[in-house]
Amino acid sequence: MDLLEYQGKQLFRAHGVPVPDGRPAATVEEAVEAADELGYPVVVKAQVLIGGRGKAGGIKVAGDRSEVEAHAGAILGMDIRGLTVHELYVERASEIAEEYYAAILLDRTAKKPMAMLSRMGGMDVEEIAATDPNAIVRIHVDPLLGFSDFHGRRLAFEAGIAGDVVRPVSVVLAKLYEAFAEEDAVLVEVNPLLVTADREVVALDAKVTVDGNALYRHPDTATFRDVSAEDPQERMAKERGLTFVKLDGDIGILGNGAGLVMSTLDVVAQAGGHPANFLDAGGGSKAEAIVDAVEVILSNRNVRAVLFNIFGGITRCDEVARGLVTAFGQLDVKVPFVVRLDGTNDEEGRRILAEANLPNVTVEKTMDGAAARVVELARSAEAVS
Amino acid sequence: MDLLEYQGKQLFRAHGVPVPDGRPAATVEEAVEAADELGYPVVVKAQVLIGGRGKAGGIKVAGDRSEVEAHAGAILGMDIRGLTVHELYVERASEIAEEYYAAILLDRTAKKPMAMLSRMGGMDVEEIAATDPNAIVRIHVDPLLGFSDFHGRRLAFEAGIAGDVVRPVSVVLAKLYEAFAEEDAVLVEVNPLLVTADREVVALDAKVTVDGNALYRHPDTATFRDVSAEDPQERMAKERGLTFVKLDGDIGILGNGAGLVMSTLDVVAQAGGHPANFLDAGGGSKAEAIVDAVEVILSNRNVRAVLFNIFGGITRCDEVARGLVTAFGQLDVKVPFVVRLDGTNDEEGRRILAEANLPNVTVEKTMDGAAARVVELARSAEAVS
Amino acid sequence: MSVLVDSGTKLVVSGLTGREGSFHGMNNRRYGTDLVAGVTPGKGGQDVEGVPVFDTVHEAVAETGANTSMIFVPPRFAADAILEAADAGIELVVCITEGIPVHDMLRVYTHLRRGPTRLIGPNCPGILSPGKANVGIIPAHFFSEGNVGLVSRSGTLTYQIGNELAQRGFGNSSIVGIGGDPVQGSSFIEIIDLFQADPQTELIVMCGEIGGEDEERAAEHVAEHVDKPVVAYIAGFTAPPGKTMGHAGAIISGSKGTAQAKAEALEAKGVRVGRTPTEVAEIAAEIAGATV
Amino acid sequence: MSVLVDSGTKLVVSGLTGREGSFHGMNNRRYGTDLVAGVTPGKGGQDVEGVPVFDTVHEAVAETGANTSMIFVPPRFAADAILEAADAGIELVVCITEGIPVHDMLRVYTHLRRGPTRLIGPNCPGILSPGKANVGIIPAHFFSEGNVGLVSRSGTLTYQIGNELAQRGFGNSSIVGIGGDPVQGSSFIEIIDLFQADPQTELIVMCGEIGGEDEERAAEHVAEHVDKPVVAYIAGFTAPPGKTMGHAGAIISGSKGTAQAKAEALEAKGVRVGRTPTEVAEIAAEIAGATV
Repeated sequence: MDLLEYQGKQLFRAHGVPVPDGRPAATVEEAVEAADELGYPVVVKAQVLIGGRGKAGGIKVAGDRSEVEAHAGAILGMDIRGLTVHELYVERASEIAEEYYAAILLDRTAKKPMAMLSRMGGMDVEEIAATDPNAIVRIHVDPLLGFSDFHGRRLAFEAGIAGDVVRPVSVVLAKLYEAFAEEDAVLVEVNPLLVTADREVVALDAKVTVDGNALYRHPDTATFRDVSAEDPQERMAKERGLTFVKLDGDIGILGNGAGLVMSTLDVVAQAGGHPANFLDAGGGSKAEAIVDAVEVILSNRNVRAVLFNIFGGITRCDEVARGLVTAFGQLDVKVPFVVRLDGTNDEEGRRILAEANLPNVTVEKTMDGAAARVVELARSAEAVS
Repeated sequence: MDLLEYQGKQLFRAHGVPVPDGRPAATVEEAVEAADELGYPVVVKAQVLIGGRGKAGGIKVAGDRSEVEAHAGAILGMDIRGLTVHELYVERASEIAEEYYAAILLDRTAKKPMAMLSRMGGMDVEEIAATDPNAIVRIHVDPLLGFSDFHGRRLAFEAGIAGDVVRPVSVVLAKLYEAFAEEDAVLVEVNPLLVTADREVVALDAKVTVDGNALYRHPDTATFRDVSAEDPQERMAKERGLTFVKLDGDIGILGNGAGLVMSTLDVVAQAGGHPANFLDAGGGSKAEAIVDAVEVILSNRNVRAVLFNIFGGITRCDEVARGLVTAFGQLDVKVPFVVRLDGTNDEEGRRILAEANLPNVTVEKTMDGAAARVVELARSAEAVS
Repeated sequence: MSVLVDSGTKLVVSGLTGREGSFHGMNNRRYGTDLVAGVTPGKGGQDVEGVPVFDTVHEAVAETGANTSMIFVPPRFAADAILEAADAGIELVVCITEGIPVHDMLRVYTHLRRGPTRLIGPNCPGILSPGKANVGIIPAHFFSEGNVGLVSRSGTLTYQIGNELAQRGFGNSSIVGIGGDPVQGSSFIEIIDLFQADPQTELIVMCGEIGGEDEERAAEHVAEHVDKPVVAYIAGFTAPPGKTMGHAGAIISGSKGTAQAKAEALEAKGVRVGRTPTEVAEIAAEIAGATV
Repeated sequence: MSVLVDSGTKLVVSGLTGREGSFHGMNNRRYGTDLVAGVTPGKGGQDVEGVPVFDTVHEAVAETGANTSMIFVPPRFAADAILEAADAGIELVVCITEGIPVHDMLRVYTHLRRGPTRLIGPNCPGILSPGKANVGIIPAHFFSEGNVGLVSRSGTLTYQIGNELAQRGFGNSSIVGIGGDPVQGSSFIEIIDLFQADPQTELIVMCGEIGGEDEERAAEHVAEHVDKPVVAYIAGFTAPPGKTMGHAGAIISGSKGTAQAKAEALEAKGVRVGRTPTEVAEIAAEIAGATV
């Protein structure tokens, strides 16, 4: 789960990572009030989960109240690369002397946390890597031993940052690691990590991704979820416990197991089709879950045909068939369905579908055959519409 | 550094180990006030760093105010196995259903923390071990991994405690381990760990030893040192940074390095003498340290003769000799000294002593010879007195 | 022969008294797996259809000689259950539980790597050695004994591919689901090494997916250390860019973790990659025809 | 030959710019030890009498090929310095620092045991291989090359015993001070094994003291694995019962950790124990007369 800048900074504060004073604001009035409290100049920042806010006009310095009003008004409701701005963060402006880059993340390959530091902050880390790969120092940390002082020193000395801030930057790195470990984060990124004109080290931005599986340990963080920024269809799926990602095609996809669903998307694409979503009904999908899944898939008006690709293991094909029959009874289904049932109780499942004799439902035996069929049906629907 | 019961319980509370409500008290009036606040019945407990308080009459139940007055008055100032009671702890009385024994300690041999649990609490752990060695369950804990839930379950199930308290006792063990690790303790012992009539699990006693080398991380614990209970000579040594243990003989001993001092005690004992102290002036002893050491040794009126056994490594024998000369200049030394100087700058040291021509100072070349000589001098002094 | 589980497996199930644990535990027993014990704290002394239940894994091992553990406890208790099994001297832990916090797994993984216990999973379907033993939730009736070693990060996709292979007459030495979590106990390389050493295995099929770079590392490893033929499948060519890992993750290795990058890495090292499950089976049949 | 340090030792000193660090570091260099670097964060680029100083141990290793580290930093920074040396690939870390918190050492010890770095100390005088190298604070001028391997928990007592031996004509292969802290990096057994394997060493002297049960375990080990003669000394027969460890510590092993118990354990395994440093040298002379 990705956190907004101000949420990440809230975690930073709790672990002693220095950040400029700031307040979140959802309206122009709140923004002005925050700025008045903080003192001018301030920076008004769009809170959206996407990079490039600055270039898109989502970050503006305001020297007085009227500028805050103008900027807050302009940024609230702004569309930044497809996301609408619903919240602002108003922050004391800082005088910049140096900009570094710092991050702690989970390195899946080494299966260890990795700490990174670069003296070339303020630009994308990919850009730093492209400009000068040696400018990014990377150190693995033993997760049982934790972050020791020498890790911070090594990063600071090897990154070649200014000598007078080696110690405070090392301390910030240790606190970032603490936040990473204690908040169950998989990514903690600060870009830029600022040295101010007064040689204070502060985190000017905060990009934090926490592990959704560990939210039960962090009730405060769990409340951070910014539902307003989510796609309504994805929110609907999440509320029903389904793993769902919206795509831009016209073929609704349901499968059981993430790998099989990904494979189904691939096979449909190879057959010339365009998937409208990724939906994993999960292992052991029960009839109710299938009804929920059908409702979520059909809530996307672009969908012209739907493919069910089930390989029964724990999931029983008869349960899926029953769920589909129930869904057709409860919902007004107007698009054709292709259903491929294989594995546990597949014959029983196909028998249930045959007996129900649902309109517009084709049963196929193989995955490739089912993919070809659904692509064909989607094309016909397109031709008709 | 050993903590008094109420100090240990303060640490327990900070880590969520349940303890009965209680207040420390230094006077009868404070004890009564504490009891009134807590509600009757209460237990009035002598706070001394020694076992067997109960048998010695240092723990008494009081049902009302007059009993608190009587018990507090009797216990304050009481001598328990050589220690005078200066402080009390007044605690809510608990109804006892079961008494267990729990401890976390450093196992030097395995170089790991070890957790222990027994269902036979309320008696000395040696007594449990003698009665039924299998009644004490012992589990090592990996210090990098820490105490996991299964450690607590194993201890509880294998110790055969009552089934209904397996979970709360496991939780208490985890919290005791937390206290052990986070407070830099080398021993955390609870005897008895009580199950009350209401089936609540509480620590009725607390024996905590913390690592003196780690006190800088625990400023609150550092203030716990109960100077009133210490021997004044030992306190004097501690204030001067000397490692000193008082013994009951008549030969003052000074050496450099704990091993050499222990060996010196042994050699003196084999020569028929009785050491009055263990004093390690430390590696690299400087002249000032020697002056301090002489003052501490002579503050013991039993001392009839003093042995200096120095094998110079970092310690320079000339520095020791200079220190001794200075000490003789500043102090009124009435007992004979035997000085053995060997190692770094030994010739220079012996030359300094020869030139100073101190009264009553004999220089010996070997450790055995020096021991024999000082025993002889102590015997002569005894004969004279 | 086969790898990891066979007729010598003596299985203890943590969570045997739970709904899923008893369902799959008994399923495994019906398949012929030697299920010797269950563990549920506080239920020691009970039994599940005759299988004794103990309070601790240590007691289960002492009483029954269990050497393999299957974990079926909820995610917040799973790391502790794995550590308990390792502490009790279990050689192989198969963790089915999904949704374990990744920091828990970092600690568990790091600790287990320094000892003798091997972990498969978490969030995996387990291990099936057809005709010998089944430890996990793989539907065994699709698979028969044979010469293909199958290792996969995915669950149902494994069944899909296994089934495609079965339709072409292939059986399996073992099917190992290593799980799709960011921190798995065992990765492709270790299982491929087991198959390389297993006399029954003549062909290895690995089934990967987007994310991480385990497939890329496996490609390097296969080129240097494996002489048995390897066929691969990668799921996720049309998956949208991952949302969970942000940019900083991708740059660490230079790899993007995409299906395309993985397939190219494998092919560069001479490992043929099927673009659909069906194609994997076709390539396998072709290789088997050539080598047998 | 000798053990641990010799002419192949390339020494880096953490804390070389400090008073004690520079005094003893330079002392070691004058003895002939190949002192290649110092480490003091923030003083990289400086030098101490021509020895280059680096900001990190990693840099020192990369630039100078250092393989041995001596730690001379204050106690609250020592655990970090040991970990840094191990992380930088140093093979042997000799920690002189006294007063390191025992929980710091528990973590360091546990971590180092799982890797290739050997730790001697903390709170130890270091290692002297007469005629070859001196790493630490042992006053080298008392000792000459010879056939006695000396291992000790104590500092000055080591010099005392070494000196008694020297007076009877013995020299040393190496003198190893393992330190007297509750958690030492290496214990008697490991150093005795090194002496057993060292061709130059013909007689082993171990110098123990009260507390713990390392001497008892060494006795067992010597009886089973060591065929070179071993002579022991134990300090603390008249020491008052230890105050720091309470009762719970003593019962864990059944051992009281007393000098008497240790001496008896050693003698029961055929290791002769001198009751004074002088007696140790006498026994050694007797054995040498018998064996040489």
